[in-house]
Amino acid sequence: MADVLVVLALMFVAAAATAAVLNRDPARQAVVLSLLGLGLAVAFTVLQAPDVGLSQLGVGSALTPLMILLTVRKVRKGKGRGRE
Amino acid sequence: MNPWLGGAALLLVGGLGPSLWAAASGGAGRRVVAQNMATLLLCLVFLLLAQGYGRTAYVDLALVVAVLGPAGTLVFARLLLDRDSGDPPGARWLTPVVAVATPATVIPLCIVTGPGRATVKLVVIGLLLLAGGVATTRAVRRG
Amino acid sequence: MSRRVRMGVLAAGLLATAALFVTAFLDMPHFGGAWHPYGDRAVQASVNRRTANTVSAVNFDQRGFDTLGEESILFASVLGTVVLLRQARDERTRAPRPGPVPAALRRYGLVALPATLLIGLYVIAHGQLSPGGGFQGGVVVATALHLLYIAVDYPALERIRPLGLYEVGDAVGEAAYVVLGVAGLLAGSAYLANVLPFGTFNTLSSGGTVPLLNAAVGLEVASAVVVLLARFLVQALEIEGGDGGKEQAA
Amino acid sequence: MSVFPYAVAGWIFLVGVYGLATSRNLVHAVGCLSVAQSATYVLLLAVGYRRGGTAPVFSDTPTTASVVDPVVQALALTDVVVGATVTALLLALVVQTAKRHGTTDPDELHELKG
Repeated sequence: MADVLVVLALMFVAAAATAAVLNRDPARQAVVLSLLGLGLAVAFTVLQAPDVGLSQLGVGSALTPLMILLTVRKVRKGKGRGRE
Repeated sequence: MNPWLGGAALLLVGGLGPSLWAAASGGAGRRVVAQNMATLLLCLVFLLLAQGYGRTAYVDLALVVAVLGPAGTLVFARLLLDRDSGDPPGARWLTPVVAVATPATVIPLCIVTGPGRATVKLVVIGLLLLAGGVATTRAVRRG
Repeated sequence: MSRRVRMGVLAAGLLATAALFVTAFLDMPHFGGAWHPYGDRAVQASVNRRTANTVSAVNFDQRGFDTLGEESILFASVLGTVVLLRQARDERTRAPRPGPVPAALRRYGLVALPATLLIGLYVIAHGQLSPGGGFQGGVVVATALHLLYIAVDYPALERIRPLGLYEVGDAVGEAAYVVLGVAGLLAGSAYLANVLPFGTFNTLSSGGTVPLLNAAVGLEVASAVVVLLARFLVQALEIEGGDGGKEQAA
Repeated sequence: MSVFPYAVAGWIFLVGVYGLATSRNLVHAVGCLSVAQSATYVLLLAVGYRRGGTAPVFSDTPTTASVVDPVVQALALTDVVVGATVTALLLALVVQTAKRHGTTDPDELHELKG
Protein backbone atom coordinates (compact mmCIF):
# COMPACT_ATOMS: atom_id res chain seq x y z
CA MET A 1 0.00 0.00 0.00
CA ALA A 2 2.81 2.42 0.87
CA ASP A 3 4.43 1.78 -2.51
CA VAL A 4 1.13 2.37 -4.32
CA LEU A 5 0.83 5.78 -2.65
CA VAL A 6 4.42 6.67 -3.60
CA VAL A 7 3.75 5.77 -7.23
CA LEU A 8 0.45 7.70 -7.32
CA ALA A 9 1.93 10.81 -5.72
CA LEU A 10 4.96 10.78 -8.04
CA MET A 11 2.74 10.33 -11.10
CA PHE A 12 0.70 13.32 -9.97
CA VAL A 13 3.88 15.37 -9.56
CA ALA A 14 5.19 14.36 -12.99
CA ALA A 15 1.86 15.28 -14.62
CA ALA A 16 1.71 18.61 -12.77
CA ALA A 17 5.30 19.46 -13.77
CA THR A 18 4.53 18.72 -17.43
CA ALA A 19 1.33 20.78 -17.28
CA ALA A 20 3.18 23.68 -15.61
CA VAL A 21 5.70 23.79 -18.45
CA LEU A 22 3.09 23.52 -21.21
CA ASN A 23 0.95 26.38 -19.85
CA ARG A 24 2.66 29.31 -21.56
CA ASP A 25 0.67 32.14 -20.00
CA PRO A 26 2.51 32.96 -16.74
CA ALA A 27 -0.62 33.92 -14.76
CA ARG A 28 -2.29 30.62 -15.61
CA GLN A 29 0.98 28.77 -15.10
CA ALA A 30 0.96 30.12 -11.54
CA VAL A 31 -2.19 28.11 -10.78
CA VAL A 32 -0.57 24.91 -12.08
CA LEU A 33 2.63 25.68 -10.17
CA SER A 34 0.58 25.99 -7.00
CA LEU A 35 -0.90 22.53 -7.66
CA LEU A 36 2.60 21.22 -8.36
CA GLY A 37 3.62 22.54 -4.94
CA LEU A 38 0.70 20.75 -3.28
CA GLY A 39 1.52 17.54 -5.17
CA LEU A 40 5.16 17.75 -4.13
CA ALA A 41 4.05 18.16 -0.51
CA VAL A 42 2.02 14.93 -0.75
CA ALA A 43 4.90 13.13 -2.48
CA PHE A 44 7.33 14.25 0.25
CA THR A 45 4.91 13.08 2.94
CA VAL A 46 4.49 9.59 1.43
CA LEU A 47 8.30 9.47 1.13
CA GLN A 48 8.19 10.05 4.92
CA ALA A 49 9.62 13.56 4.81
CA PRO A 50 6.94 15.72 6.52
CA ASP A 51 9.51 18.43 7.30
CA VAL A 52 10.21 19.00 3.64
CA GLY A 53 6.48 18.74 2.92
CA LEU A 54 5.78 21.58 5.35
CA SER A 55 8.49 23.68 3.74
CA GLN A 56 7.02 23.07 0.30
CA LEU A 57 3.49 23.87 1.47
CA GLY A 58 4.56 27.17 3.01
CA VAL A 59 6.34 28.26 -0.13
CA GLY A 60 4.19 26.71 -2.84
CA SER A 61 0.63 27.36 -1.71
CA ALA A 62 0.56 31.14 -1.35
CA LEU A 63 4.00 32.78 -1.48
CA THR A 64 5.27 31.82 -4.95
CA PRO A 65 1.91 32.39 -6.70
CA LEU A 66 1.62 35.81 -5.05
CA MET A 67 5.08 36.85 -6.27
CA ILE A 68 4.46 35.56 -9.80
CA LEU A 69 1.05 37.23 -10.09
CA LEU A 70 2.41 40.56 -8.78
CA THR A 71 5.26 40.37 -11.32
CA VAL A 72 2.79 39.62 -14.11
CA ARG A 73 0.64 42.58 -13.07
CA LYS A 74 3.64 44.92 -12.97
CA VAL A 75 4.95 43.73 -16.34
CA ARG A 76 1.54 44.02 -18.03
CA LYS A 77 1.00 47.50 -16.60
CA GLY A 78 4.31 48.59 -18.11
CA LYS A 79 3.44 47.10 -21.50
CA GLY A 80 -0.04 48.66 -21.59
CA ARG A 81 1.52 52.08 -21.02
CA GLY A 82 4.04 51.48 -23.76
CA ARG A 83 1.34 50.83 -26.35
CA GLU A 84 -0.66 53.95 -25.60
CA MET B 1 -4.54 -3.14 3.51
CA ASN B 2 -4.94 0.00 5.55
CA PRO B 3 -8.34 1.67 4.92
CA TRP B 4 -7.04 5.14 5.81
CA LEU B 5 -4.22 4.96 3.28
CA GLY B 6 -6.71 3.48 0.81
CA GLY B 7 -8.95 6.51 1.34
CA ALA B 8 -6.01 8.84 0.82
CA ALA B 9 -5.08 7.06 -2.43
CA LEU B 10 -8.70 7.30 -3.58
CA LEU B 11 -8.83 11.05 -2.85
CA LEU B 12 -5.51 11.50 -4.64
CA VAL B 13 -6.73 9.77 -7.80
CA GLY B 14 -10.38 10.80 -7.75
CA GLY B 15 -10.06 14.29 -6.27
CA LEU B 16 -6.65 15.80 -6.92
CA GLY B 17 -6.22 14.21 -10.36
CA PRO B 18 -9.31 15.86 -11.88
CA SER B 19 -8.43 19.10 -10.06
CA LEU B 20 -5.08 19.12 -11.83
CA TRP B 21 -6.78 18.59 -15.17
CA ALA B 22 -9.19 21.46 -14.53
CA ALA B 23 -6.41 23.72 -13.24
CA ALA B 24 -4.27 23.09 -16.32
CA SER B 25 -6.92 23.81 -18.96
CA GLY B 26 -9.77 26.18 -19.53
CA GLY B 27 -10.47 29.71 -18.31
CA ALA B 28 -9.12 31.50 -15.25
CA GLY B 29 -12.31 30.95 -13.21
CA ARG B 30 -12.28 27.18 -13.72
CA ARG B 31 -8.61 27.03 -12.76
CA VAL B 32 -9.08 28.95 -9.52
CA VAL B 33 -12.04 26.76 -8.54
CA ALA B 34 -9.91 23.68 -9.21
CA GLN B 35 -7.04 25.07 -7.11
CA ASN B 36 -9.46 25.75 -4.27
CA MET B 37 -10.91 22.24 -4.48
CA ALA B 38 -7.39 20.77 -4.53
CA THR B 39 -6.30 22.54 -1.32
CA LEU B 40 -9.46 21.48 0.52
CA LEU B 41 -9.07 17.83 -0.52
CA LEU B 42 -5.34 17.94 0.18
CA CYS B 43 -6.02 18.82 3.80
CA LEU B 44 -8.18 15.69 4.10
CA VAL B 45 -5.48 13.62 2.37
CA PHE B 46 -2.95 14.72 5.01
CA LEU B 47 -5.36 13.83 7.83
CA LEU B 48 -5.91 10.36 6.35
CA LEU B 49 -2.17 9.84 5.81
CA ALA B 50 -1.42 10.83 9.42
CA GLN B 51 -3.91 8.24 10.65
CA GLY B 52 -2.84 5.64 8.11
CA TYR B 53 0.85 5.86 9.01
CA GLY B 54 -0.04 6.04 12.70
CA ARG B 55 1.94 9.27 13.11
CA THR B 56 0.11 12.10 14.88
CA ALA B 57 3.03 14.40 14.04
CA TYR B 58 1.90 14.46 10.39
CA VAL B 59 -1.33 16.25 11.43
CA ASP B 60 0.70 19.50 11.47
CA LEU B 61 0.74 19.39 7.67
CA ALA B 62 -3.06 19.37 7.57
CA LEU B 63 -3.10 22.24 10.05
CA VAL B 64 -0.84 24.33 7.81
CA VAL B 65 -2.83 23.55 4.64
CA ALA B 66 -6.06 24.44 6.42
CA VAL B 67 -4.86 28.06 6.69
CA LEU B 68 -2.44 28.45 3.79
CA GLY B 69 -4.64 26.70 1.20
CA PRO B 70 -7.45 29.29 1.44
CA ALA B 71 -4.80 32.04 1.53
CA GLY B 72 -3.49 30.78 -1.81
CA THR B 73 -6.95 30.68 -3.32
CA LEU B 74 -7.62 34.24 -2.12
CA VAL B 75 -4.41 35.35 -3.84
CA PHE B 76 -5.71 33.98 -7.13
CA ALA B 77 -9.20 35.34 -6.55
CA ARG B 78 -7.71 38.78 -5.99
CA LEU B 79 -5.12 38.95 -8.77
CA LEU B 80 -6.28 36.54 -11.47
CA LEU B 81 -10.07 36.61 -11.58
CA ASP B 82 -11.89 39.12 -13.70
CA ARG B 83 -14.42 40.99 -11.61
CA ASP B 84 -17.14 41.08 -14.27
CA SER B 85 -16.87 37.58 -15.66
CA GLY B 86 -19.62 36.17 -13.41
CA ASP B 87 -19.76 32.84 -11.61
CA PRO B 88 -16.91 30.52 -12.68
CA PRO B 89 -18.04 27.04 -13.75
CA GLY B 90 -18.07 24.53 -10.91
CA ALA B 91 -18.03 27.19 -8.18
CA ARG B 92 -21.44 26.17 -6.88
CA TRP B 93 -20.08 22.70 -6.04
CA LEU B 94 -17.42 24.04 -3.68
CA THR B 95 -19.54 24.61 -0.58
CA PRO B 96 -21.45 21.27 -0.79
CA VAL B 97 -18.22 19.29 -1.31
CA VAL B 98 -16.52 20.98 1.67
CA ALA B 99 -19.60 20.67 3.86
CA VAL B 100 -19.89 16.91 3.17
CA ALA B 101 -16.27 15.78 2.81
CA THR B 102 -14.84 17.57 5.86
CA PRO B 103 -17.17 16.04 8.50
CA ALA B 104 -17.07 12.70 6.64
CA THR B 105 -13.30 12.62 7.21
CA VAL B 106 -12.87 14.44 10.51
CA ILE B 107 -15.66 12.72 12.52
CA PRO B 108 -14.42 9.12 11.95
CA LEU B 109 -10.88 10.29 12.75
CA CYS B 110 -12.11 11.88 15.99
CA ILE B 111 -13.93 8.65 16.94
CA VAL B 112 -10.79 6.57 16.32
CA THR B 113 -8.55 9.04 18.18
CA GLY B 114 -10.76 9.26 21.27
CA PRO B 115 -11.02 12.31 23.56
CA GLY B 116 -7.85 14.26 24.15
CA ARG B 117 -5.61 16.96 22.72
CA ALA B 118 -5.29 15.22 19.36
CA THR B 119 -9.06 15.31 18.89
CA VAL B 120 -9.20 19.02 19.71
CA LYS B 121 -6.57 19.59 17.03
CA LEU B 122 -8.63 17.59 14.51
CA VAL B 123 -11.76 19.60 15.32
CA VAL B 124 -9.82 22.87 14.96
CA ILE B 125 -8.55 21.74 11.55
CA GLY B 126 -12.09 20.81 10.51
CA LEU B 127 -13.46 24.20 11.58
CA LEU B 128 -10.63 26.12 9.88
CA LEU B 129 -11.26 24.13 6.73
CA LEU B 130 -15.01 24.84 6.79
CA ALA B 131 -14.46 28.56 7.41
CA GLY B 132 -11.81 28.68 4.70
CA GLY B 133 -14.08 26.84 2.27
CA VAL B 134 -16.95 29.27 2.83
CA ALA B 135 -14.73 32.35 2.58
CA THR B 136 -12.93 31.23 -0.57
CA THR B 137 -16.19 30.26 -2.26
CA ARG B 138 -17.49 33.74 -1.49
CA ALA B 139 -14.32 35.29 -2.96
CA VAL B 140 -14.36 33.13 -6.08
CA ARG B 141 -18.06 33.71 -6.76
CA ARG B 142 -17.80 37.46 -6.21
CA GLY B 143 -16.77 37.50 -9.86
CA MET C 1 20.99 30.75 -34.88
CA SER C 2 17.63 29.95 -36.45
CA ARG C 3 14.78 28.54 -34.42
CA ARG C 4 15.10 25.12 -36.09
CA VAL C 5 18.79 24.76 -35.37
CA ARG C 6 18.14 25.80 -31.80
CA MET C 7 15.46 23.15 -31.33
CA GLY C 8 17.83 20.56 -32.81
CA VAL C 9 20.58 21.46 -30.34
CA LEU C 10 18.06 21.37 -27.49
CA ALA C 11 16.73 17.95 -28.53
CA ALA C 12 20.25 16.53 -28.78
CA GLY C 13 21.14 17.94 -25.36
CA LEU C 14 17.98 16.64 -23.69
CA LEU C 15 18.40 13.17 -25.22
CA ALA C 16 22.04 12.98 -24.14
CA THR C 17 21.13 14.09 -20.60
CA ALA C 18 18.31 11.53 -20.52
CA ALA C 19 20.74 8.79 -21.57
CA LEU C 20 23.16 9.83 -18.82
CA PHE C 21 20.31 9.82 -16.29
CA VAL C 22 19.23 6.30 -17.29
CA THR C 23 22.80 4.98 -16.97
CA ALA C 24 23.21 6.63 -13.58
CA PHE C 25 19.81 5.54 -12.21
CA LEU C 26 20.36 1.89 -13.16
CA ASP C 27 23.63 1.92 -11.26
CA MET C 28 22.32 3.68 -8.15
CA PRO C 29 21.30 1.82 -4.95
CA HIS C 30 17.73 0.68 -5.56
CA PHE C 31 14.81 2.76 -4.30
CA GLY C 32 13.77 1.92 -0.74
CA GLY C 33 16.93 -0.02 0.14
CA ALA C 34 18.08 -0.54 3.71
CA TRP C 35 21.62 0.83 3.30
CA HIS C 36 21.77 4.41 4.65
CA PRO C 37 25.14 4.79 6.40
CA TYR C 38 24.91 8.58 6.88
CA GLY C 39 21.28 8.49 7.95
CA ASP C 40 21.85 5.86 10.63
CA ARG C 41 24.77 7.78 12.12
CA ALA C 42 22.86 11.09 11.99
CA VAL C 43 19.90 9.54 13.82
CA GLN C 44 22.22 8.09 16.48
CA ALA C 45 23.96 11.44 17.00
CA SER C 46 20.65 13.26 17.21
CA VAL C 47 19.19 10.89 19.80
CA ASN C 48 22.38 11.17 21.84
CA ARG C 49 21.86 14.93 21.95
CA ARG C 50 18.18 14.47 22.87
CA THR C 51 16.74 16.14 19.78
CA ALA C 52 13.55 14.30 18.76
CA ASN C 53 13.38 15.79 15.27
CA THR C 54 16.56 14.44 13.69
CA VAL C 55 16.08 16.62 10.60
CA SER C 56 16.37 19.74 12.77
CA ALA C 57 19.35 18.19 14.52
CA VAL C 58 21.10 17.67 11.18
CA ASN C 59 20.29 21.22 10.06
CA PHE C 60 21.12 23.16 13.19
CA ASP C 61 23.55 20.94 15.09
CA GLN C 62 25.49 18.51 12.92
CA ARG C 63 25.52 20.70 9.82
CA GLY C 64 24.97 24.08 11.47
CA PHE C 65 27.70 25.76 9.46
CA ASP C 66 26.14 24.62 6.19
CA THR C 67 22.81 26.11 7.24
CA LEU C 68 24.61 29.41 7.93
CA GLY C 69 25.62 29.30 4.27
CA GLU C 70 22.01 28.67 3.17
CA GLU C 71 20.86 31.54 5.36
CA SER C 72 23.42 33.83 3.78
CA ILE C 73 22.13 32.94 0.31
CA LEU C 74 18.66 33.87 1.52
CA PHE C 75 19.94 37.14 3.00
CA ALA C 76 21.85 37.98 -0.18
CA SER C 77 18.94 37.28 -2.51
CA VAL C 78 16.63 39.44 -0.40
CA LEU C 79 19.22 42.21 -0.53
CA GLY C 80 19.49 41.81 -4.31
CA THR C 81 15.72 41.93 -4.75
CA VAL C 82 15.43 45.06 -2.60
CA VAL C 83 18.10 46.79 -4.68
CA LEU C 84 16.57 45.72 -7.99
CA LEU C 85 13.04 46.74 -7.04
CA ARG C 86 13.79 50.11 -5.45
CA GLN C 87 11.91 53.09 -6.75
CA ALA C 88 13.75 54.78 -9.60
CA ARG C 89 14.14 58.55 -9.64
CA ASP C 90 11.77 59.02 -12.57
CA GLU C 91 8.96 56.89 -11.13
CA ARG C 92 5.87 58.27 -9.44
CA THR C 93 3.87 56.53 -6.75
CA ARG C 94 0.13 56.60 -6.52
CA ALA C 95 -1.85 55.49 -3.48
CA PRO C 96 -3.89 52.45 -4.59
CA ARG C 97 -7.63 52.79 -4.19
CA PRO C 98 -9.09 50.21 -1.80
CA GLY C 99 -11.41 47.87 -3.67
CA PRO C 100 -14.76 46.63 -2.39
CA VAL C 101 -14.37 43.55 -0.19
CA PRO C 102 -17.30 41.33 0.85
CA ALA C 103 -17.96 41.49 4.59
CA ALA C 104 -17.74 37.68 4.92
CA LEU C 105 -14.25 37.70 3.42
CA ARG C 106 -13.13 40.52 5.71
CA ARG C 107 -14.40 38.59 8.75
CA TYR C 108 -12.55 35.46 7.61
CA GLY C 109 -9.36 37.45 7.18
CA LEU C 110 -9.61 38.87 10.69
CA VAL C 111 -10.13 35.38 12.18
CA ALA C 112 -7.59 33.58 9.98
CA LEU C 113 -4.80 36.11 10.59
CA PRO C 114 -4.27 35.37 14.30
CA ALA C 115 -4.88 31.65 13.70
CA THR C 116 -2.24 31.51 10.95
CA LEU C 117 0.19 33.59 13.01
CA LEU C 118 -0.25 31.23 15.96
CA ILE C 119 0.23 28.15 13.76
CA GLY C 120 3.40 29.69 12.30
CA LEU C 121 4.85 30.39 15.76
CA TYR C 122 3.88 26.88 16.88
CA VAL C 123 5.70 25.40 13.88
CA ILE C 124 8.85 27.42 14.73
CA ALA C 125 8.73 26.59 18.44
CA HIS C 126 8.25 22.84 17.92
CA GLY C 127 11.02 22.53 15.34
CA GLN C 128 13.16 20.33 17.60
CA LEU C 129 10.26 17.95 18.38
CA SER C 130 7.80 17.52 15.51
CA PRO C 131 8.02 18.37 11.80
CA GLY C 132 8.64 22.08 11.43
CA GLY C 133 11.23 24.69 12.32
CA GLY C 134 12.36 28.18 11.48
CA PHE C 135 12.34 27.84 7.71
CA GLN C 136 8.78 26.48 7.48
CA GLY C 137 7.28 28.51 10.32
CA GLY C 138 8.85 31.75 9.14
CA VAL C 139 7.09 31.46 5.80
CA VAL C 140 3.76 30.74 7.53
CA VAL C 141 4.14 33.79 9.80
CA ALA C 142 4.91 36.05 6.84
CA THR C 143 1.95 34.68 4.87
CA ALA C 144 -0.29 35.35 7.88
CA LEU C 145 0.45 39.09 7.74
CA HIS C 146 -0.35 39.18 4.04
CA LEU C 147 -3.82 37.81 4.69
CA LEU C 148 -4.57 41.47 5.39
CA TYR C 149 -3.78 42.33 1.78
CA ILE C 150 -5.48 39.35 0.17
CA ALA C 151 -8.57 39.20 2.39
CA VAL C 152 -8.99 42.84 3.46
CA ASP C 153 -7.07 45.43 1.45
CA TYR C 154 -3.65 46.90 0.84
CA PRO C 155 -3.88 50.00 3.08
CA ALA C 156 -4.79 47.70 5.99
CA LEU C 157 -1.56 45.78 5.44
CA GLU C 158 0.48 48.96 5.21
CA ARG C 159 -0.85 50.16 8.57
CA ILE C 160 0.48 47.17 10.53
CA ARG C 161 3.70 46.74 8.61
CA PRO C 162 6.46 49.10 9.71
CA LEU C 163 8.83 47.94 7.00
CA GLY C 164 11.98 49.28 8.64
CA LEU C 165 11.35 47.02 11.60
CA TYR C 166 11.21 43.94 9.37
CA GLU C 167 14.42 44.95 7.61
CA VAL C 168 16.05 45.15 11.04
CA GLY C 169 14.48 41.78 11.92
CA ASP C 170 16.02 40.19 8.85
CA ALA C 171 19.49 41.40 9.85
CA VAL C 172 18.99 40.53 13.54
CA GLY C 173 17.98 36.97 12.60
CA GLU C 174 21.10 36.50 10.52
CA ALA C 175 23.29 38.14 13.18
CA ALA C 176 21.76 36.03 15.97
CA TYR C 177 22.74 32.87 14.09
CA VAL C 178 26.35 34.07 13.74
CA VAL C 179 26.51 35.17 17.39
CA LEU C 180 25.12 31.83 18.60
CA GLY C 181 27.93 30.21 16.64
CA VAL C 182 30.50 32.42 18.41
CA ALA C 183 28.98 31.30 21.73
CA GLY C 184 30.35 27.86 20.88
CA LEU C 185 33.85 29.33 20.50
CA LEU C 186 33.59 31.27 23.77
CA ALA C 187 32.54 28.10 25.58
CA GLY C 188 35.86 26.61 24.53
CA SER C 189 34.46 24.45 21.75
CA ALA C 190 34.11 24.82 17.96
CA TYR C 191 32.11 27.43 16.01
CA LEU C 192 28.36 26.59 16.11
CA ALA C 193 29.00 23.70 18.50
CA ASN C 194 26.00 22.66 20.57
CA VAL C 195 27.26 23.88 23.96
CA LEU C 196 23.99 24.30 25.90
CA PRO C 197 22.64 21.50 28.14
CA PHE C 198 20.69 19.05 25.97
CA GLY C 199 17.68 18.88 28.32
CA THR C 200 15.12 16.07 28.49
CA PHE C 201 14.29 14.17 25.29
CA ASN C 202 11.01 15.23 23.66
CA THR C 203 10.38 18.40 25.68
CA LEU C 204 10.30 21.98 24.41
CA SER C 205 13.63 22.82 26.06
CA SER C 206 15.53 19.85 24.60
CA GLY C 207 18.20 19.95 21.95
CA GLY C 208 20.57 22.59 23.37
CA THR C 209 21.12 25.36 20.80
CA VAL C 210 18.76 23.81 18.22
CA PRO C 211 15.60 25.70 19.34
CA LEU C 212 17.55 28.98 19.60
CA LEU C 213 18.99 28.64 16.10
CA ASN C 214 15.50 27.70 14.91
CA ALA C 215 14.11 30.90 16.38
CA ALA C 216 16.87 32.96 14.75
CA VAL C 217 16.13 31.38 11.37
CA GLY C 218 12.39 31.84 11.90
CA LEU C 219 12.88 35.56 12.58
CA GLU C 220 15.08 35.97 9.53
CA VAL C 221 12.84 34.03 7.13
CA ALA C 222 9.65 35.75 8.29
CA SER C 223 11.21 39.23 8.03
CA ALA C 224 12.85 38.40 4.71
CA VAL C 225 9.58 37.26 3.13
CA VAL C 226 7.73 40.34 4.42
CA VAL C 227 10.43 42.63 2.98
CA LEU C 228 10.42 40.75 -0.34
CA LEU C 229 6.66 40.85 -0.76
CA ALA C 230 6.57 44.52 0.25
CA ARG C 231 8.86 45.36 -2.68
CA PHE C 232 6.73 43.38 -5.13
CA LEU C 233 3.52 44.94 -3.77
CA VAL C 234 4.89 48.47 -4.09
CA GLN C 235 6.02 47.77 -7.65
CA ALA C 236 2.75 46.18 -8.74
CA LEU C 237 0.27 48.41 -6.94
CA GLU C 238 1.85 51.80 -6.29
CA ILE C 239 4.58 52.66 -8.77
CA GLU C 240 3.27 54.06 -12.01
CA GLY C 241 6.56 53.62 -13.82
CA GLY C 242 8.70 56.43 -15.17
CA ASP C 243 9.36 57.28 -18.78
CA GLY C 244 13.10 56.77 -18.33
CA GLY C 245 14.73 53.45 -19.11
CA LYS C 246 14.00 52.78 -22.73
CA GLU C 247 13.71 56.35 -23.96
CA GLN C 248 16.89 57.42 -22.21
CA ALA C 249 18.80 54.45 -23.51
CA ALA C 250 17.61 55.03 -27.05
CA MET D 1 9.59 0.10 -9.05
CA SER D 2 13.24 0.11 -8.00
CA VAL D 3 14.12 3.01 -10.33
CA PHE D 4 10.68 4.58 -10.99
CA PRO D 5 11.09 7.52 -8.53
CA TYR D 6 14.50 8.34 -10.00
CA ALA D 7 12.96 8.29 -13.48
CA VAL D 8 10.25 10.71 -12.32
CA ALA D 9 12.94 13.07 -10.99
CA GLY D 10 14.78 12.83 -14.32
CA TRP D 11 11.57 13.54 -16.25
CA ILE D 12 10.73 16.60 -14.14
CA PHE D 13 14.22 17.99 -14.69
CA LEU D 14 14.18 17.43 -18.45
CA VAL D 15 10.68 18.84 -18.90
CA GLY D 16 11.66 21.91 -16.86
CA VAL D 17 14.75 22.48 -18.99
CA TYR D 18 12.70 22.03 -22.16
CA GLY D 19 10.25 24.70 -20.96
CA LEU D 20 13.11 26.99 -19.99
CA ALA D 21 14.73 26.72 -23.41
CA THR D 22 11.56 27.17 -25.45
CA SER D 23 9.95 29.84 -23.27
CA ARG D 24 8.74 33.05 -24.93
CA ASN D 25 8.14 34.85 -21.65
CA LEU D 26 10.69 35.41 -18.88
CA VAL D 27 8.11 35.00 -16.09
CA HIS D 28 7.18 31.62 -17.57
CA ALA D 29 10.89 30.77 -17.76
CA VAL D 30 11.31 31.47 -14.04
CA GLY D 31 8.37 29.13 -13.36
CA CYS D 32 10.02 26.42 -15.49
CA LEU D 33 13.26 26.87 -13.56
CA SER D 34 11.42 26.23 -10.31
CA VAL D 35 9.95 23.07 -11.89
CA ALA D 36 13.44 21.84 -12.81
CA GLN D 37 14.60 22.72 -9.30
CA SER D 38 11.91 20.55 -7.71
CA ALA D 39 13.41 17.53 -9.52
CA THR D 40 16.38 17.71 -7.15
CA TYR D 41 14.11 17.43 -4.10
CA VAL D 42 12.34 14.39 -5.53
CA LEU D 43 15.67 12.73 -6.33
CA LEU D 44 17.17 13.47 -2.90
CA LEU D 45 14.19 12.14 -1.00
CA ALA D 46 13.92 9.07 -3.24
CA VAL D 47 17.57 8.28 -2.47
CA GLY D 48 16.93 8.59 1.26
CA TYR D 49 13.77 6.44 1.34
CA ARG D 50 13.83 3.15 3.20
CA ARG D 51 11.00 0.69 2.58
CA GLY D 52 8.94 0.27 5.75
CA GLY D 53 10.68 3.26 7.33
CA THR D 54 8.92 6.20 8.91
CA ALA D 55 9.85 9.86 9.35
CA PRO D 56 13.00 10.42 11.47
CA VAL D 57 10.99 12.40 14.01
CA PHE D 58 10.70 10.75 17.40
CA SER D 59 8.12 12.96 19.10
CA ASP D 60 5.41 10.29 18.73
CA THR D 61 7.32 7.09 17.97
CA PRO D 62 9.99 5.07 19.83
CA THR D 63 13.62 5.75 18.94
CA THR D 64 14.01 2.12 17.91
CA ALA D 65 11.69 2.57 14.91
CA SER D 66 13.08 2.03 11.42
CA VAL D 67 13.42 5.48 9.86
CA VAL D 68 14.33 7.03 6.51
CA ASP D 69 17.49 9.09 5.97
CA PRO D 70 17.29 12.53 7.69
CA VAL D 71 20.40 13.95 5.99
CA VAL D 72 18.84 14.26 2.54
CA GLN D 73 15.68 15.69 4.09
CA ALA D 74 17.73 18.40 5.79
CA LEU D 75 19.33 19.25 2.45
CA ALA D 76 15.98 19.53 0.66
CA LEU D 77 14.22 21.35 3.49
CA THR D 78 16.44 24.43 3.57
CA ASP D 79 16.72 24.63 -0.17
CA VAL D 80 12.94 24.77 -0.67
CA VAL D 81 12.72 28.06 1.24
CA VAL D 82 16.02 29.49 -0.01
CA GLY D 83 14.98 28.52 -3.57
CA ALA D 84 11.82 30.60 -3.19
CA THR D 85 13.82 33.72 -2.34
CA VAL D 86 16.09 33.08 -5.30
CA THR D 87 12.94 32.85 -7.46
CA ALA D 88 12.01 36.26 -6.05
CA LEU D 89 15.40 37.62 -7.09
CA LEU D 90 14.90 36.30 -10.64
CA LEU D 91 11.41 37.80 -10.80
CA ALA D 92 12.89 41.14 -9.70
CA LEU D 93 15.34 40.87 -12.61
CA VAL D 94 12.39 40.23 -14.94
CA VAL D 95 10.64 43.36 -13.63
CA GLN D 96 13.79 45.40 -14.29
CA THR D 97 14.15 43.93 -17.79
CA ALA D 98 10.55 44.76 -18.60
CA LYS D 99 11.05 48.32 -17.35
CA ARG D 100 14.20 48.86 -19.40
CA HIS D 101 13.20 47.18 -22.65
CA GLY D 102 9.40 47.03 -22.54
CA THR D 103 9.30 43.31 -23.30
CA THR D 104 9.63 39.97 -21.52
CA ASP D 105 10.21 37.87 -24.63
CA PRO D 106 13.80 36.60 -24.64
CA ASP D 107 13.86 36.52 -28.46
CA GLU D 108 12.89 40.20 -28.73
CA LEU D 109 15.48 41.06 -26.10
CA HIS D 110 18.07 39.34 -28.25
CA GLU D 111 17.07 41.42 -31.27
CA LEU D 112 17.28 44.64 -29.22
CA LYS D 113 20.81 43.86 -28.23
CA GLY D 114 22.20 42.70 -31.43
